[in-house]
Amino acid sequence: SQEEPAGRPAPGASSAGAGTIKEGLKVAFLPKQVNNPYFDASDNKGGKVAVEEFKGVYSQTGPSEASPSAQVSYINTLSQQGTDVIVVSANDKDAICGALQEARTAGAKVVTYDSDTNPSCRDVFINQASAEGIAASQIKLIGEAVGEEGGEIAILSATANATNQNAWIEMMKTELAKPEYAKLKLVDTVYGDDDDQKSFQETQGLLAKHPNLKGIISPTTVGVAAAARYLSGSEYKGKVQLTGLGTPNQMRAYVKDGTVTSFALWNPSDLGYLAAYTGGALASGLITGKEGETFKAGKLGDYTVAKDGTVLLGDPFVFTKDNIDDFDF
Amino acid sequence: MTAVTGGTRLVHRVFVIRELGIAAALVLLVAVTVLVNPRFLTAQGIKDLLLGSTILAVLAVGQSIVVITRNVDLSVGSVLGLSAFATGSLFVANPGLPIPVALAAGVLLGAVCGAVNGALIAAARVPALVVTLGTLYVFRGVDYTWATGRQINAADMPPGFLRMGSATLLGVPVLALFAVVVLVAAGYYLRTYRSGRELYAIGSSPPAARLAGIPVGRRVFTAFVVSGALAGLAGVLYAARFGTLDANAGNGFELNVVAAVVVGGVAIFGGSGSVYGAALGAVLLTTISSALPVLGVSPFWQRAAVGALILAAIGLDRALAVRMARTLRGRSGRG
Amino acid sequence: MAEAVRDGAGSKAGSGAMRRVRAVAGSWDAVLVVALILVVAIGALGIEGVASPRFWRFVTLEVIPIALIALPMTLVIITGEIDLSVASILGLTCTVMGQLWLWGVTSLPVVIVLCLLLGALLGAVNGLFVTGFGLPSLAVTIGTLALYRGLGYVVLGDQAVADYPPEWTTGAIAAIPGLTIPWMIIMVAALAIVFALVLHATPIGRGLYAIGNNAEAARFTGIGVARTKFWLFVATGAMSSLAGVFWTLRFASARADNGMGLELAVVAAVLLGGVSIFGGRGGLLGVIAAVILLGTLRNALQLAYVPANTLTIITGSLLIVSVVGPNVAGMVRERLRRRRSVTP
Amino acid sequence: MSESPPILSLRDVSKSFGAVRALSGVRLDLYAGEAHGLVGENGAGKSTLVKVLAGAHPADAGTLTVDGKELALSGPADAQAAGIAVIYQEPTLFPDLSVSENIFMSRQPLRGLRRIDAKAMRAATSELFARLGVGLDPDRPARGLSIADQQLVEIAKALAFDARVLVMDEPTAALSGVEVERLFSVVGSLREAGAAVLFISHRFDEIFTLCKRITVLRDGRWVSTDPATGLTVEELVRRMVGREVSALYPKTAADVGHPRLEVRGLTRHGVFEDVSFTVRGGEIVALAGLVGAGRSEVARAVFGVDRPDAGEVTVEGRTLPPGDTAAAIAAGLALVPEDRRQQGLVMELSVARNATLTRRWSLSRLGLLFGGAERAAARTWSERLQVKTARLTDPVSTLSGGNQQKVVLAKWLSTEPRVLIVDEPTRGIDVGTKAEVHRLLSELAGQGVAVLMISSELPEVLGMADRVLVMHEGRLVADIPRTRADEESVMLAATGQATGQAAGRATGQGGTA
Ligand SMILES: Nc1ncnc2c1ncn2[C@@H]1O[C@H](COP(=O)(O)OP(=O)(O)OP(=O)(O)O)[C@@H](O)[C@H]1O
Ligand SMILES: Nc1ncnc2c1ncn2[C@@H]1O[C@H](COP(=O)(O)OP(=O)(O)OP(=O)(O)O)[C@@H](O)[C@H]1O
Ligand SMILES: [Mg+2]
Ligand SMILES: [Mg+2]
Repeated sequence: SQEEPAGRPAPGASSAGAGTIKEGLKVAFLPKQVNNPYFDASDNKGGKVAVEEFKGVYSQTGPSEASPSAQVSYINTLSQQGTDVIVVSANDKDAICGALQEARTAGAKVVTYDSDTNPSCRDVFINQASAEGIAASQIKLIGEAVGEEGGEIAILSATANATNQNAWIEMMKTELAKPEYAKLKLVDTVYGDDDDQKSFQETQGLLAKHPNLKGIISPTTVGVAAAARYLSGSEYKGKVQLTGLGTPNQMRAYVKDGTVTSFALWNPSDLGYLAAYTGGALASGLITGKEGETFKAGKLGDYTVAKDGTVLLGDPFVFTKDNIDDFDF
Repeated sequence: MTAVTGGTRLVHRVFVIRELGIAAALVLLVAVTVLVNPRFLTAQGIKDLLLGSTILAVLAVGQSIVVITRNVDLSVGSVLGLSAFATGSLFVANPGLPIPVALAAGVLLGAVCGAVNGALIAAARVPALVVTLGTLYVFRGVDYTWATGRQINAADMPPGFLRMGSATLLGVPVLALFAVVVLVAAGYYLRTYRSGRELYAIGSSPPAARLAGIPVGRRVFTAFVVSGALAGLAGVLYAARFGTLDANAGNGFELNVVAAVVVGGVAIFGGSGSVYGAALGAVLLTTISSALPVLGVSPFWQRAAVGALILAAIGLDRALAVRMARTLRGRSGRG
Repeated sequence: MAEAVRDGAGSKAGSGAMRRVRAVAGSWDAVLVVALILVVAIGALGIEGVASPRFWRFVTLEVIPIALIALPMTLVIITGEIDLSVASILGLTCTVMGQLWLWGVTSLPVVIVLCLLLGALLGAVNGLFVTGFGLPSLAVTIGTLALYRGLGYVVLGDQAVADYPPEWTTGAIAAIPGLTIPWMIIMVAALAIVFALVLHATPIGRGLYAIGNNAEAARFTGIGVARTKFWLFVATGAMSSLAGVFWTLRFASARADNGMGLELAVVAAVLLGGVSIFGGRGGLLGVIAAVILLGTLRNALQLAYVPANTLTIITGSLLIVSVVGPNVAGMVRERLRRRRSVTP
Repeated sequence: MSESPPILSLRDVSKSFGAVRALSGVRLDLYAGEAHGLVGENGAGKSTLVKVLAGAHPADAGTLTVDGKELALSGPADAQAAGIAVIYQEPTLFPDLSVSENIFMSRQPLRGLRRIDAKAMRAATSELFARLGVGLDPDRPARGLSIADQQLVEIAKALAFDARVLVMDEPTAALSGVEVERLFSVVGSLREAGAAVLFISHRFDEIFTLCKRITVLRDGRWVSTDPATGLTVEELVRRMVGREVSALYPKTAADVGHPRLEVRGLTRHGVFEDVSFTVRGGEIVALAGLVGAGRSEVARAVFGVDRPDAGEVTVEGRTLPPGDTAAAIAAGLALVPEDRRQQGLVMELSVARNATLTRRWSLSRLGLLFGGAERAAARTWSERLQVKTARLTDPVSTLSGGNQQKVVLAKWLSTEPRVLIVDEPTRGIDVGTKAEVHRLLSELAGQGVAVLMISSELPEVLGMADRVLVMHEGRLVADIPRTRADEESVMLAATGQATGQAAGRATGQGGTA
């Protein structure tokens, strides 16, 4: 029961390289942690569909807490089980490297998604959206929400160590330096640790600390939901704007009650779907992860491997009051 | 006999002092924060503080009842998570469910979890720390298995329920009223009922309690049921307050709760302390973590500051206790 | 040594309930060892991969940091204290190690010595609060759990240091020549023997049991209760730092959140090993068996496609069974005995 | 022999702990309005019998009848409901709770809505204390009470019951003459009100003063029950021990040598002030005083368990660092503390380990210490002191009270101290072993050891000491040589009076020597 966000680009021009994905491939998804709704959507609602399409054997496994060491243990297990494709979202871009290398030596193909490792440790990284794209859209959304006169804004991030978050925050700073955003002033960055309550408290702290705050960007699904909830139940509702990366189901209530005008996200199921196909293509020898190779990812169409072995899913999709009811994830 | 009145006053003053120390630390912290940023104490600020403390305070009340009997309940975080998710699931399954029913269900589920703990501990006479560390994993595992990555969102729960999470009554948040009622009831019970005093006796000396004919097993069992039920209640309050639920709700809470109880002057080896102190400890800890961002402490320093302040708080409490013991030695004893 | 272990657990005869508990607790080591053998045997027969050398390499690598911390933790818990700050000490050590590298300290021995000193210092702070100010260790180390982890963030912030030379990182996990097992296990085994000897066959060890059972009587016997506990915290700090050094090198990544939550895993292993949380009872043989058992079970079940959530439940249940099992068995035995003695 | 039927009677009671038969086929009848003495060697099963009566231990076999009705006790609550109040051998207080709560736990006076009436409880406590002549503040916590004060609170607790059967397991072991007399008068009035009393003591004078009938236990078996009037101490001892015991206080004169222990100006504010004395080699110096006079506190400070506020302790000319027990032991000091359970022993450890804990360094080879060496060393001393235990590897908690005391003695005597401080060394020790302990102390003095003996038993003080130091309210008030020491002079100093009125009280402590 899911629909695809519209407006997804189809990069590959002509049909991808010849040949099809082998049947019976063992494809294992290893998210940052199981029990996380985001990864539930990407793996069990996206990856699984893809693997079943090319008649592989799908599995999802992983630790119940998001720690790199626990992930290493699962990588070792997967490699011993003779998995053909490991699709992993890294809790630490370096810490799981050694284990991934050992797995590759044992014959597995490694695809990273959502959160990358060092390029040397995997074959391909499925980038949900380019850092530039995310940063640009986040700044654009907050700029629109805050309005003409601009003002102070702050960022509520996930953990201080989250690689992707930190990359986006850097890009956002670059973006803010552009003249059209001269009136927006980034005054603070705080970390909610992807913990609901902590994010909630940090939002509270931001508002108390910066009386003139006009907007908050929270480029993490946990953070943006917590911030929205705080704002919607406080006197700041409507006075302080909020945007970020969130799922439509989490944010629906706050978009409807006016706390949030717009926010962005890619479709996590598509991310998992694409990752599965990429893995299949790698394991079948259709691609090797070199720049310029193309392949077909089922219903998503054709994709091209870009620099550093990355495949870009597309630009983030913007959700507003008008389109949010078209989605359920 | 003449020494009695003086001694009475001394002992009473001493009991008051124990909670005053924490209260003083709290006032000091708030004062400093307000000096730096007056917005910390606006109506909204106070409301946030009270709301933020509520869940921890409810858990701390339950925990201190258990700690007073020389036990500990490490599973409260997992019970909270289970109950919160259950509440959410109930609303998803029956959208029209009246709020009191959900409350009762959450409390009941918590009580059942507490009963599992209590039965294992009281019947098999095994250390609570080990059993509840075990059930911490088991309950959380059950929660994980049940939720399997599902999430329950604000939109799935009735607006009335969520409004309860931020509504106020005469300026006091409704959720905080729950905590106050729980606190006063528990405090009054522990002080004025035989079975309440027996909990202190059990914690003070378990073998002596057995010889005194106190039904130790039954009392300890009850303490765990109460702690579980309060954790269940906290789960429902959590659902109302946070609106978004997945299997991780309350993960890692146990150490915060124990810290609140200890900071609040409840002796970790049982027998002394009060639920009021524990609740104050919860408010103090919450205030610390809310005040640090407001004070502009760098996010990288915040965690360290929390640790340092916990140490300072228990150190202060200890200093007061030592001073009290010294007074006692000098002034009391045989008349 | 086996005899010493049993004596430490006070195996034979006792009073009523306590006696039953102890009679069984004495043999708990044996139960664990048998359980370990069973797990290995059943795993090797029933789960593909358990019999392979690679499996044991992975298990060993995983078990080393927990074992390193569990050794001193056993002693601490036997004296009736607890140290919950170990994982934070590990994490802080990782960040300091990273910072040293950033500062250009390129001699591994120097780094290790500095880290061990740091760990000893952090442990000394715990020890000072516990023995000097007389605060309960549970409370103190919940405080330093937050403090040390926080200091880790102060040191490295959101950075990760990962550009260690490969000789360091591969050296740490290199196998014993001709085997797949990492050489570090030899060091861990040596340390385990040292700790076991200290606990079970030295005057110091006798003192530890005395302190854990009755600190006041120990004081009246001239045992420096405060001093002993202080040094145990120092040792725990240093061992946690050693685990931190290993952690950094094994994962080739120094970050502030390394080893988060490890403290409960260590405490769980020690308790499963038959050490009484109230102090005074338990031994190292059981703890070591428990550490290996947990590591093996977890990896074997993972191989058998058991999901993480179920593993969580199994870990918890094991802990419960480890205390409830012997007690219930003892009660049943006592009831049978009483029935026998009444009937004739 | 008897008139009305007994209030309480036990028939064929047996109780085993594992292989140890603590009681087998014991019988006992308690009658209204009379006190019944129970005597026996250490480990004879007296306390076990008490615990069976109290419902604390389930009996393996036998019946308990109260008022002709057979009762099955499933716990202490049942015994209490049947009107049986018990004072256990070891105090069972709640240290964190106030003294009055300790006394009324689970039986607090109530007001409306079943709430506790704290005022009434406090008043009742004051009244009880007045009856017993105890000056404790009802609101003070029980923590920090001396053993004697704890014992007094226990007595108040039992009295508060208004019980029909009052069972007292060595209630006087920690008390001195004055308190004992008060206790006896209170027990007397209870008896007149129709209660039955079971009284256990190793002091025969007390047994004969109080009891109408006396039951003797030996090795867990009932030996005899006879009216006290027809019995003599010698006969009782013979029945208890199964042989003759001679010379109860065999003090032999020893040459007094040079000063070994010198204490100067020792002070702990609020506890004791300016205590100075000297103990020479070969000398047994007794430290006498009423309960709470501060004697044990002085011993603790001398031994370095507590750090004194002022003053110094010198052993053989060398000044000890304050508050350092290890240094005191190294200098040749040993302290047998008054509270064996809290201070003397590690209850969960084996007899062997406890007995050798003080010598763990000297017994080790190359830093390693093995069980064999400990057991061998422990065996010598436990045989010498006749410790009754099945195995040396049994936890010391399974021993009877008196046998535990012997293990404490063994633990310290085996260190071959030069200065031995013994605090109530024979508390709870039976008559046969007591003689052995006294002989040991004499012998040690003979070998040149300086012995400081704290004792609340006046006959013991007078019988053993070369010199008697007397403390009163934290101060040393008298130093009486053996020749001039008698009950009157010691008690006068101890009660802080000049002449006259104290003499009568002191005689309650008539010795058995
Ligand atoms: N809980 C127990 N477990 C095992 N053995 C025990 C236990 N309690 C008592 N015993 C044993 O039972 C026997 C009787 O002990 P009990 O304490 O009744 O002696 P007692 O007559 O009170 O001696 P004392 O005069 O020394 O107090 C002793 O051999 C003792 O070792
Ligand atoms: N830890 C403590 N805290 C407070 N008061 C104490 C403590 N220990 C003892 N006291 C009090 O100090 C006084 C001296 O006690 P101490 O035990 O030295 O007396 P004693 O002469 O040895 O008598 P006893 O026969 O009771 O042993 C008593 O009033 C006692 O209640
Ligand atoms: Mg006895
Ligand atoms: Mg004394």
